[in-house]
Amino acid sequence: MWKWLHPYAKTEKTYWLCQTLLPWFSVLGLVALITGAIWALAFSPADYQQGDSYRIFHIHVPSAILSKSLYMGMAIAAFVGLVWQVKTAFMSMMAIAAVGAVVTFVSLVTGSAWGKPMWGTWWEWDARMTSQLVLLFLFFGVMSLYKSFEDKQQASKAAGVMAIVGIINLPIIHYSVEWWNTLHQGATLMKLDKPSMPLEMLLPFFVSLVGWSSACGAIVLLRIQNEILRREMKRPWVIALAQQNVTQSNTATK
Amino acid sequence: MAVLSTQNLSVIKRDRLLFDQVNLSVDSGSLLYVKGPNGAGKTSLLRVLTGLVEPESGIVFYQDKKIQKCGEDYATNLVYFGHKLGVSGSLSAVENLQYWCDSHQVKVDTNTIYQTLEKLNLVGLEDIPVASLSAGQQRRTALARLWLKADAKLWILDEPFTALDVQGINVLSDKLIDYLSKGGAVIITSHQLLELDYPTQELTLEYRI
Amino acid sequence: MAVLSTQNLSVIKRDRLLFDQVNLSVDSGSLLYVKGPNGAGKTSLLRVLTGLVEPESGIVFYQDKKIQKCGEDYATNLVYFGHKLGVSGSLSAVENLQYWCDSHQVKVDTNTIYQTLEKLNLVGLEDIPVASLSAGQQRRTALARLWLKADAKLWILDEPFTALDVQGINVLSDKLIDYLSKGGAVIITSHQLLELDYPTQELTLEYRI
Amino acid sequence: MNGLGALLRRDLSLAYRQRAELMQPLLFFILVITLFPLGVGPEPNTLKMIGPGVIWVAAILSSLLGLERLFRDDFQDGSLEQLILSGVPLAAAALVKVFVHWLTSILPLIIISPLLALFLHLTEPMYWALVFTLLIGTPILSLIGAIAVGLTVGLNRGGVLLALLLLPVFIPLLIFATSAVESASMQLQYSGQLAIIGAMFLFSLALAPFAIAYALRVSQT
Amino acid sequence: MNGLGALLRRDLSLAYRQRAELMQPLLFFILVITLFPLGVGPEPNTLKMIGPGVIWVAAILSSLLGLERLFRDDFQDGSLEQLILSGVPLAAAALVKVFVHWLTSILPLIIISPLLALFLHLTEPMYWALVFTLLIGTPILSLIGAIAVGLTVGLNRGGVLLALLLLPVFIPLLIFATSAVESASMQLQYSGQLAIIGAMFLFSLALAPFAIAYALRVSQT
Ligand code: HEM
Ligand SMILES: Nc1ncnc2c1ncn2[C@@H]1O[C@H](COP(=O)(O)OP(=O)(O)OP(=O)(O)O)[C@@H](O)[C@H]1O
Ligand SMILES: Nc1ncnc2c1ncn2[C@@H]1O[C@H](COP(=O)(O)OP(=O)(O)OP(=O)(O)O)[C@@H](O)[C@H]1O
Ligand SMILES: [Mg+2]
Ligand SMILES: [Mg+2]
Repeated sequence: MWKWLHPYAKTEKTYWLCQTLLPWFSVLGLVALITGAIWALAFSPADYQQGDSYRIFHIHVPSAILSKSLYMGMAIAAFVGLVWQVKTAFMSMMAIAAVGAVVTFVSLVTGSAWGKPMWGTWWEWDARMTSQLVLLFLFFGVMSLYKSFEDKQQASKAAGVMAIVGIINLPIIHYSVEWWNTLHQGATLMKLDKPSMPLEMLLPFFVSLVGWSSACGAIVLLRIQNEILRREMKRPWVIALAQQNVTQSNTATK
Repeated sequence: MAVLSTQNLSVIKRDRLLFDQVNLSVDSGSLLYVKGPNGAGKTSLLRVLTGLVEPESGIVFYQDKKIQKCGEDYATNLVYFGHKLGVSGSLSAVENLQYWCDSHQVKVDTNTIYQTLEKLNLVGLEDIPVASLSAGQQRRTALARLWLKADAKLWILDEPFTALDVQGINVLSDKLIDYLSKGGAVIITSHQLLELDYPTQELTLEYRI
Repeated sequence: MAVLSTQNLSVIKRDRLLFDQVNLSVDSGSLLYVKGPNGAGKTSLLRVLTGLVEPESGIVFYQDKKIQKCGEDYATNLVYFGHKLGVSGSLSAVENLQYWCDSHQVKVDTNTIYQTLEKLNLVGLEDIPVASLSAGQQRRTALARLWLKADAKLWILDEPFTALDVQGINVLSDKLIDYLSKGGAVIITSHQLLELDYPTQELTLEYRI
Repeated sequence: MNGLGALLRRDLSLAYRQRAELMQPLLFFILVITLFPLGVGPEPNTLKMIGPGVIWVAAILSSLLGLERLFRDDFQDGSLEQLILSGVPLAAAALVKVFVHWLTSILPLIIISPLLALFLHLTEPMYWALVFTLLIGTPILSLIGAIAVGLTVGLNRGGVLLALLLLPVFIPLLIFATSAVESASMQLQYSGQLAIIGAMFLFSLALAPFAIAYALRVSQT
Repeated sequence: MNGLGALLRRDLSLAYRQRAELMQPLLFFILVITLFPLGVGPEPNTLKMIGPGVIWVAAILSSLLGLERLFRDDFQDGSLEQLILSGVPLAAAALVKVFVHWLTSILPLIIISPLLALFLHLTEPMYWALVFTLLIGTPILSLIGAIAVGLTVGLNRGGVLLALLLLPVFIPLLIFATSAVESASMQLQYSGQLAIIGAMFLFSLALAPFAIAYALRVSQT
């Protein structure tokens, strides 16, 4: 593990790794998102019960699932940072936090918008909704804890502990529907046996899930790069990079 | 073998480099006097030496072993006396010291504690809450640890003379010399001129803006 | 007319008589140095003089008037600097001083505050939370009040030299002499030898058991 | 006057600096109101019935939560003794401090209470009655609570006293407030209850500041 | 071991010294539960229905109240840095401190809860279910809460974080606990719910001390 991780503890290496991964993620994300959206909105059949409003599904569910994965990713980054003292892991943690918060927010809003036609209410104290809201708060909590320390090293450590402890919320979100029989629908996709959904609804869903994941991946990579540049502003390699960019854009304008 | 030594220590606070490349080494029986103006980083250095704070870079060795690796061994051989006294105001001096000794694996009986407090001129005040002692008396209470854990190999003292009266300063100075001559090592800061009758190694930190 | 005088002051703490029959009188331009070992009752005396604490018996007069009767008059002419600094850690030095001046009816503008802090070697630290300054720097912040309220008639200072480095002690000593020679009155305690080049009145309290 | 203004500004900016801590009563309030439906069951009728009681109890508890901090920091760092020596009338200064506390840690509760009332399925007239009673009633809590906090700031043991002093105030307050909301739910007048709460408010406004100032002076001995 | 024993003794005697402050959560708890019937109306059936939820919510809130003090004094007077330097395993020391906190400020709540259950017209099986869930469930709150308190002890602003970290624990805890009491009220088995709460307890008991110790170390930087 350490052997593999070690080179990426150096910020410069990580920067270039992000740089190589970025185009793949961006292109895949863009293509999948566009195909998924067109497929889901125009071609996939309407639900026999819910009519067209079910199409929110294609945003709601990918964002809901992704929000949990992002949290997990953040917590893993925190764990790596805490155990192996890897600075770049903490940077990734903070890069994921903001993206995760946005995605969680999207899932809440779409869920809420879906709830209005389906259940006749925007909000209910359903255990899943509440725990998903808590997930949003946890993302905010990690970010605000990080902000409230002067010393960024200390801040990363504290925020990391918080991120790891917050993992308890993930199983709660997943199982809340079983524990508490209320409005929200039980697992239909994430079941071990056959998913109870027609294939022509399922396929566009998977395409949009891939799209969402890659797009978020791309944004996270960008944010990591940004953070590295900001922290290492005075390091020679960053200065060299900046000068190179300037000369390039100069030659481009000429 | 040095009791405590460091290798290229540097510490950053608020993006300001307080010091870097500090290499020091304290042997048994020697006294290191850390000097410097307010805000130079003396307290920060001492806290790094105790292991409470991680330095930005560099290593601290206790008997040629990294302090992170020493575990309890370093703890049982160290007394740190900082700006904060580490006594709780609602407990009495005796209670505070008894607890401190027990938690630091120092075996003492109550009698010894009373005798120590007597040496420090706290007769009659042993059993009242520390919060209702005067400033100097509170510091004396905390300083009693030096008497109780005199077999530690290293004392790290951050401004131990603050708030003490002349008699208190004398008692403490005598204790320091006694401890040093028995082979203890001391790292100390003080804004009051250190007038110990003992060879003194000095380390001066500068205030960098 | 004495700036401050007392008549048969006595103070009891925990059934112990700290002192009794203290009669003192401080004139404009004179310096009273209250001496005594730890726990003698210096802080207790000073707090009685400010009016924060009621004495067991006896009276404190400000310009021949009981301080309880003076109302704001005494407050506007007094600076008290005690063991506790009276600055809040989450505000910056400038904010703390600005508030202090406003609440004490001292008119200053922000520039003056910055200049004062510069004199006290706090350049660059004016706008960060006081809690993240070093021990000595925090005390310097609180001491800046003496520069800002130099037209007060009386300063009561409880161990103002604590935690200051040599340069800080010099700056403060110079300020004290300057203030005294302009007609101010000072009551001070210090365990560090007071080496002011100024005629000094002394009051020694004993430690009674 | 200048001194009081400075105190007001300083306390506000301290509150802003420690805004994370300020969020505490608010979050606590939200917490209570979130937890209740989860604990009691989400049945709209039950919620509607217990709603006003829950919100009032939650408001009382949240206001207790921040109260202890009212003079504690100032006492510990010595700002309190400097304030006493500043010549600013202490009763007025106490009033300013209580006001800032109310403004920063209780007013937000009242402001978000419509949202929470929605969650608990209160009707609109009930909601207005709730807001009015909270607006007039909560300052009483702050004022009386501050006396207890002042008395014990030096002793570092406010708990019991706080509760003992507050209990006789809470009970009538709670009874009148919930009865006002009940009247509102039945479309009845509730100005009588409001008037009584208002009288309690004026009474405590007139006397509490002096009691607080005295308590603070005693803490210095 | 000796060190831990000393810590236990010292924290207990500190708690005894500050017993007035310790009474606070207890009084608070009683306050909530007596105020409820006043605020909600004294109808026995309603009370019985909402009773377990109310007691659990009240217990959660009261335990929050004292938690912030858990490491604050020790941090401020420097006892914490001496503890870290003492060589006592910090995770074990953290566990001892949490245990003392639970013992002195939460156990009393559980002890008086039969009395309060009476006020709320709970039946005996319901009461036992309540006590069991409280006994196993409240230590979880203390353990997880202590992490948040440790993380922010240097910042002097624990509130928000405390609530945030605790919410995800509250929700399942509350759901299982109230469902256990409900089962009890219908004379059904509730060992399933107890088992889940017990598992949560063991899990947090195993991991929380290390997180707390780490948080405390970070606070020294
Ligand atoms: C604000 C309201 C809502 C929130 C916070 C919310 C939250 C979530 C979350 C967190 C998931 C992911 C669960 C997991 O991965 O285990 C999810 C999945 C899902 N949601 Fe929602 N939701 C809301 C409203 C709705 C509504 C109104 C509907 C439709 C009636 C709906 C239908 C679904 C479906 C079908 C899934 C996929 C279930 C699965 O296979 O696991 N949600 N929701
Ligand atoms: N918690 C903190 N956060 C940010 N900066 C700090 C913190 N503590 C200290 N500093 C900064 O580090 C510098 C060194 O502080 P330190 O306490 O080590 O000084 P010192 O040499 O002990 O001074 P003194 O003689 O006044 O005790 C100070 O300039 C201070 O501004
Ligand atoms: N709050 C209090 N309650 C009870 N006794 C007190 C209190 N404060 C001080 N004392 C007692 O009064 C005596 C005098 O205390 P005081 O603080 O006045 O001493 P001091 O001369 O200022 O000492 P130092 O030089 O240490 O500052 C002390 O012996 C102390 O025990
Ligand atoms: Mg220092
Ligand atoms: Mg004194």
